[in-house]
Amino acid sequence: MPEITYREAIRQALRYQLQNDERVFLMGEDIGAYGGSYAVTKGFLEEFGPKRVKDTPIAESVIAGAGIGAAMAGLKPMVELMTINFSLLAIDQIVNNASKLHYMSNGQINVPLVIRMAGGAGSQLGAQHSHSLESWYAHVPGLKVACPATPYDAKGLLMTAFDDENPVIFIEHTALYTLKGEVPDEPYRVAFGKVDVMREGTDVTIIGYGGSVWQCFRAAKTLETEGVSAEVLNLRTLNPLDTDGILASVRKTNRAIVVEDDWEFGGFGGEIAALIQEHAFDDLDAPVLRIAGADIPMPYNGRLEQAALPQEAEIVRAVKEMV
Amino acid sequence: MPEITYREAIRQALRYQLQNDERVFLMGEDIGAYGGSYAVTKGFLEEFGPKRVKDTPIAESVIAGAGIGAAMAGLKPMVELMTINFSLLAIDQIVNNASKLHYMSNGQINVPLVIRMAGGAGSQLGAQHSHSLESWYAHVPGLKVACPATPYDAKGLLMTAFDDENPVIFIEHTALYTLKGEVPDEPYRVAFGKVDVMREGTDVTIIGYGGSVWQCFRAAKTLETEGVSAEVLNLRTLNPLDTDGILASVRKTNRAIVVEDDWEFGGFGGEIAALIQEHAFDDLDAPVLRIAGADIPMPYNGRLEQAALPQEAEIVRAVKEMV
Amino acid sequence: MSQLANKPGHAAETAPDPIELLRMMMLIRRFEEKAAEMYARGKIKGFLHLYIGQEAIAAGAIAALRDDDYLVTSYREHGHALARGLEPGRVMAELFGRETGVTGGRGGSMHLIDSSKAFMGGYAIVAGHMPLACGLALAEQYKGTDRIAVCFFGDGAVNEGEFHEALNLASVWKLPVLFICENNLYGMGTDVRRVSAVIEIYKRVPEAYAMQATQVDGMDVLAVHDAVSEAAERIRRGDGPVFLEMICYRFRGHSMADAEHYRDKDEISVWRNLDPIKQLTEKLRADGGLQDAQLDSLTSDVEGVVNDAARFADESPEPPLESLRLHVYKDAADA
Amino acid sequence: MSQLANKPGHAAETAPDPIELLRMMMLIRRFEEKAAEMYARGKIKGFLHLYIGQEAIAAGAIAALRDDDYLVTSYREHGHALARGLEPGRVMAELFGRETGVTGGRGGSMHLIDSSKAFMGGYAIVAGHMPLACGLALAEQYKGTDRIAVCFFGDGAVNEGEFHEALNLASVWKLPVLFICENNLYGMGTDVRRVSAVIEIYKRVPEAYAMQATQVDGMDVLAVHDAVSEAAERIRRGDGPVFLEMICYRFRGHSMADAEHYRDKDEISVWRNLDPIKQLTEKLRADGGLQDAQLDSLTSDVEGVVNDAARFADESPEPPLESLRLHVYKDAADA
Ligand SMILES: Cc1ncc(C[n+]2csc(CCOP(=O)(O)OP(=O)(O)O)c2C)c(N)n1
Ligand SMILES: Cc1ncc(C[n+]2csc(CCOP(=O)(O)OP(=O)(O)O)c2C)c(N)n1
Ligand SMILES: [Mg+2]
Ligand SMILES: [Mg+2]
Repeated sequence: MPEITYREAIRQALRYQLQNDERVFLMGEDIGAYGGSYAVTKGFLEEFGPKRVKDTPIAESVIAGAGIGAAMAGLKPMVELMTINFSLLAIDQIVNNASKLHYMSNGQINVPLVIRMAGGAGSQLGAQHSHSLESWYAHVPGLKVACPATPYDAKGLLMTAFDDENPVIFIEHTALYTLKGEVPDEPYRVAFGKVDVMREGTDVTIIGYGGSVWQCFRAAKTLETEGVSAEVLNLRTLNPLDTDGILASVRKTNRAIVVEDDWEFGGFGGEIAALIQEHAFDDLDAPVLRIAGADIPMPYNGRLEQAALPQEAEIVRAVKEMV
Repeated sequence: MPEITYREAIRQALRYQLQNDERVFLMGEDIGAYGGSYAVTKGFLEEFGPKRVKDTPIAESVIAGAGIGAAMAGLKPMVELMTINFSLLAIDQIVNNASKLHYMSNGQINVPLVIRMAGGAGSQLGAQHSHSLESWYAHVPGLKVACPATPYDAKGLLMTAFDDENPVIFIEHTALYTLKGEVPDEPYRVAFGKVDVMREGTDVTIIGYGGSVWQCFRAAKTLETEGVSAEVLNLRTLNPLDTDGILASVRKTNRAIVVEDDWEFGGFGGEIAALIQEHAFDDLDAPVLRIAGADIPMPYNGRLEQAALPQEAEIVRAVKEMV
Repeated sequence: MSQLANKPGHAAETAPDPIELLRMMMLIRRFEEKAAEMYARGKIKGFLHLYIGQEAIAAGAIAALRDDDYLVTSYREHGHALARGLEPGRVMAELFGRETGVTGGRGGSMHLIDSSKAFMGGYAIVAGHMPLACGLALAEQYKGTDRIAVCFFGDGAVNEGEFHEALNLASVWKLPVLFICENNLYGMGTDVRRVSAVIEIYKRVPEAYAMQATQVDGMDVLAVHDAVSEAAERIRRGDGPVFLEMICYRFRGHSMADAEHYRDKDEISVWRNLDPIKQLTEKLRADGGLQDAQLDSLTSDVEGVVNDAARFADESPEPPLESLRLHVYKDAADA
Repeated sequence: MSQLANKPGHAAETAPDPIELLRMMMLIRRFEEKAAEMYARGKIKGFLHLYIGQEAIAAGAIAALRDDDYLVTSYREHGHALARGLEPGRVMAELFGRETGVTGGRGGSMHLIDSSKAFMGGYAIVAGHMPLACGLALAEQYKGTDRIAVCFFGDGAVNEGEFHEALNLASVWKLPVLFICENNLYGMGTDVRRVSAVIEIYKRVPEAYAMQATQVDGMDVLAVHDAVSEAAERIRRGDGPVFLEMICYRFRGHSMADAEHYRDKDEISVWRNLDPIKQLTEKLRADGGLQDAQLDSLTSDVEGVVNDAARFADESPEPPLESLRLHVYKDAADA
């Protein structure tokens, strides 16, 4: 299988959709002439023309809202909001319109819309450009939330997002765009709501999503050298969440730790911990732990920023205290 | 002590602040000539004049942002966003500016701002007007979040909010405005980050905030008649959260259940459950349970709406299965 | 693109039938009065925003549009729904929260939706539906049809950021949207003069958005009809969006909860004299185009429709509790 | 109100000293070149948006303001910070993320803040700082001072909803704000002509917001100074907000990451000929107001300041890890 980057994997899915579904078009700030702020759509304007690849004004609310409206009229728009930070300006559209219209209309209308955005921190972009707010979107019924961690997932989940009849929030981690991995040339789907057991283990389940998967993975490798067998789960989607898959793993290992970049307090890790203790209470040999971002606005300084993000070493330490 | 409504209690705190601190002014949609959409500021325009009580255009972002700016310049604005639903249009200002400026400026600037909004459901206002998104605000470092459940708390927490040097999101529950309770005439403070043990008990800890406190309270009374002694905690503030107070209760009762109006999945109840199992794992005789809003956009129909909200009977049933 | 193109809808851009316009205004008026009564009797809950006084706009505008032109509007939308031909019984049943309502009791008064009639919804976030109108219009432009999207909103919406974003995008992309601002002089209790930098709202548009904008007497149903016909034709030709400001007045409070301290009686009575139904009735009588008998029959016809609607609503069942979690997501299988 | 009123700041609304303006533009230019170099060497990380080409605006505008007039601006704000007199060493240290930086390494390039100099910050959400400017102005209007708030933003910000909300509020409340749009013709890679309904941005303002708006040659520092002096005086008198569009050009990419595919070389070279530093230098030389020796000394002076700044930054310590959680909340005790 060819090795390509996470960026290229996303490009492949987008190109496939543009080529094979005339209802699909892309819309967003600087996705055309500029080529996308993370170069994901580079060359697409030239290849597909301005009807299919639309540069917009800087106006997140109307970008999202126009995407919703076009989806209501039977198209399949892909709206890029550049980053999750800017999605805050479109959140009313996403929460009050996109997520609710199918229900409010009693099933008459649906909103087959893919909203892509880059999230996460780690490149010293400072407090206003370093959000990981996946938990907010995952909280909203009517939305689906995908957080690819690998090039394979990026392409496969994005293909699935386009098949979906509902609004899908597709959150790419900025630190992963250059990550390489094996990705089939042909189209394929990665199912929503099924965890990927990235590594099997017996002593502890380490759960991550998006960027944090790799800290989990590296920690598991280190732990192996120290005689601890860690199972690593890559959630792939937060909503739907594969509760069964998580519980199956925890019932085997009897210990779990959730790792995420987002602020710990009130974050998605709390949901996972709550679910595990609720449904696998008697299987747990230790409390479910969380390793997450520090509860602070993100500082610019690189050392401080790293200290604010979950680190492999912390996971290793926490697991060793746990087993 | 005089018995007054929750609405009147809020009015007392606002009037006290307007009378005693010339830096305080109120700003929001229809708070003046109309008297406030929940009549909280009725008569204030006449009493304090248009400098202190400012009717704004319908433009939530600039209302919040202007409040932040005025706070940066040393005033103490109280911004009313009418309801939590409309706060989504101001959320970028709240998250990217209000919550971060103290940190980003390395302590140079602070934002002593009170943002009031009505939240919650139960009056058949439909999907776009029935949010309980306290968990979102509680998740953001730099913000404080108060959710008064009683007239006493409403006045005391609001007084404390005005003393605070940080942005405080003050979420009033629409169903409580007419609730009566004893409230001292004189000014007093209710501390942030201290739970109120509304009812002592030994068998289970029932935790609520805002509107849900009353379901907890009624359930506890019913449970008493069935021989179960339930302790009821009213959180008062979600951020800061009185983790110690919660743990102290759970260490005594060995069982906990969290009740909230908000959607269950990814809600604040998950945070509480996660904290309890993490810090009181060995004290728990059963998993921490959650009774929360159904994970659906809110339907208009009254029976469906009630079915979507946590009910006393559900709490009673869950506790009885638990003890 | 063939699979996408819709067959053209019914062309409505012909001369209006004034009797039909009158009947529609009367229907809306009686419907709203009945709704108020039902609210007082506790049959309708939540927020109820009556359209009384503004009937000429929905009736005149929608009669000038094609049946397949998309409509999106605010929470004050019963009039638009009826004018678009949604069944009065199913609309009233929706206000009652019944299973037979247009959205099965899920949406309520603020969220009437009937996509089979291109009635894409009432929305409760001020100006939040304006971007949707851009998207609906964009879709038709993309598909190459000549359907247009028509967006109704109030004077209060004009100061929201989304108004600005929507008008700018519509102009830059020449989207087939018709923006209709129903300026009833107040947003809740707020006089437009206290919150809008420019009071004649249409004047905020041409220079800022390079968009044609006109003011229309929103109490004159024929004037509304003409202005909308002309605008729709222009938009359908591909000449880009148009903005119409309709000056009007709501005779009732903002919602049933409004104590109306902010308007004085004189102002209200001046406007009541401009009642669109009264104006058209008088005009038609003067012209000889309306006889007493005909008016009586319209009145009783409308009365019958509204009474039937209320009865239908009242006799309809509530949605079953088992339906609570239905339609949160659309399954591929539903498609 | 006495406790609230600030003592009046230094009055700057006098004739500009062209040499001082030249020096400031040269300082900004050299500072930015040095920053680019330091970025290439990995000393500066994250996003870095250079101000090269636009120096006349920060230098001319801020010299025309009082020291205590609030400034809020975007992420492209090094020039404004230097013009306001923030120490170059502490600004460079901030770009390096050092403890001695203006915000102790917490804010970085996009968030320079020095409240002691009324420099209320650089902000990274396009248009997100415009409401803050309204609030700062509102506070001074409330306190009864004659301080004004000045808000710098780009042509890209004009299409955001917050632009609209801020301009409308400022107009309705007659807030003492000066809006300065630095129209460098592009928002990232997007030509203003492709996204703004009206290309001459200032024309979007007077009719829509009842606000005085003028276009200014943003490559001419004296023109900028004059326009801002006049506007500030008007605003200080209480005549309400003013909008100035400064036509300019950034000579470099949007940020260090920009490959600049979207502009052609000819366009860039036309604008480089209008270099504000070159223009003023030539003018002063022609007037006899600037001698070679003086220019040399300015050049070496500025070179020295910038080198010192870089050295200071490089020698400064990183913030201690223990400070990570400091200043998330302000304690009443800190007050
Ligand atoms: C974003 C938002 N802010 C505030 C409200 C509360 N609200 C409901 S209607 C209304 C007034 C709207 O006035 P206008 O647009 O003139 O419409 P009208 O009611 O006069 O038809 C307000 C402030 C809301 N629904 N949405
Ligand atoms: C709300 C928001 N949307 C998008 C971005 C990404 N972004 C950063 S700068 C920029 C272009 C801004 O252009 P302009 O306002 O003209 O300022 P300039 O960079 O030319 O100085 C964009 C789109 C952002 N920072 N904030
Ligand atoms: Mg109105
Ligand atoms: Mg620009």
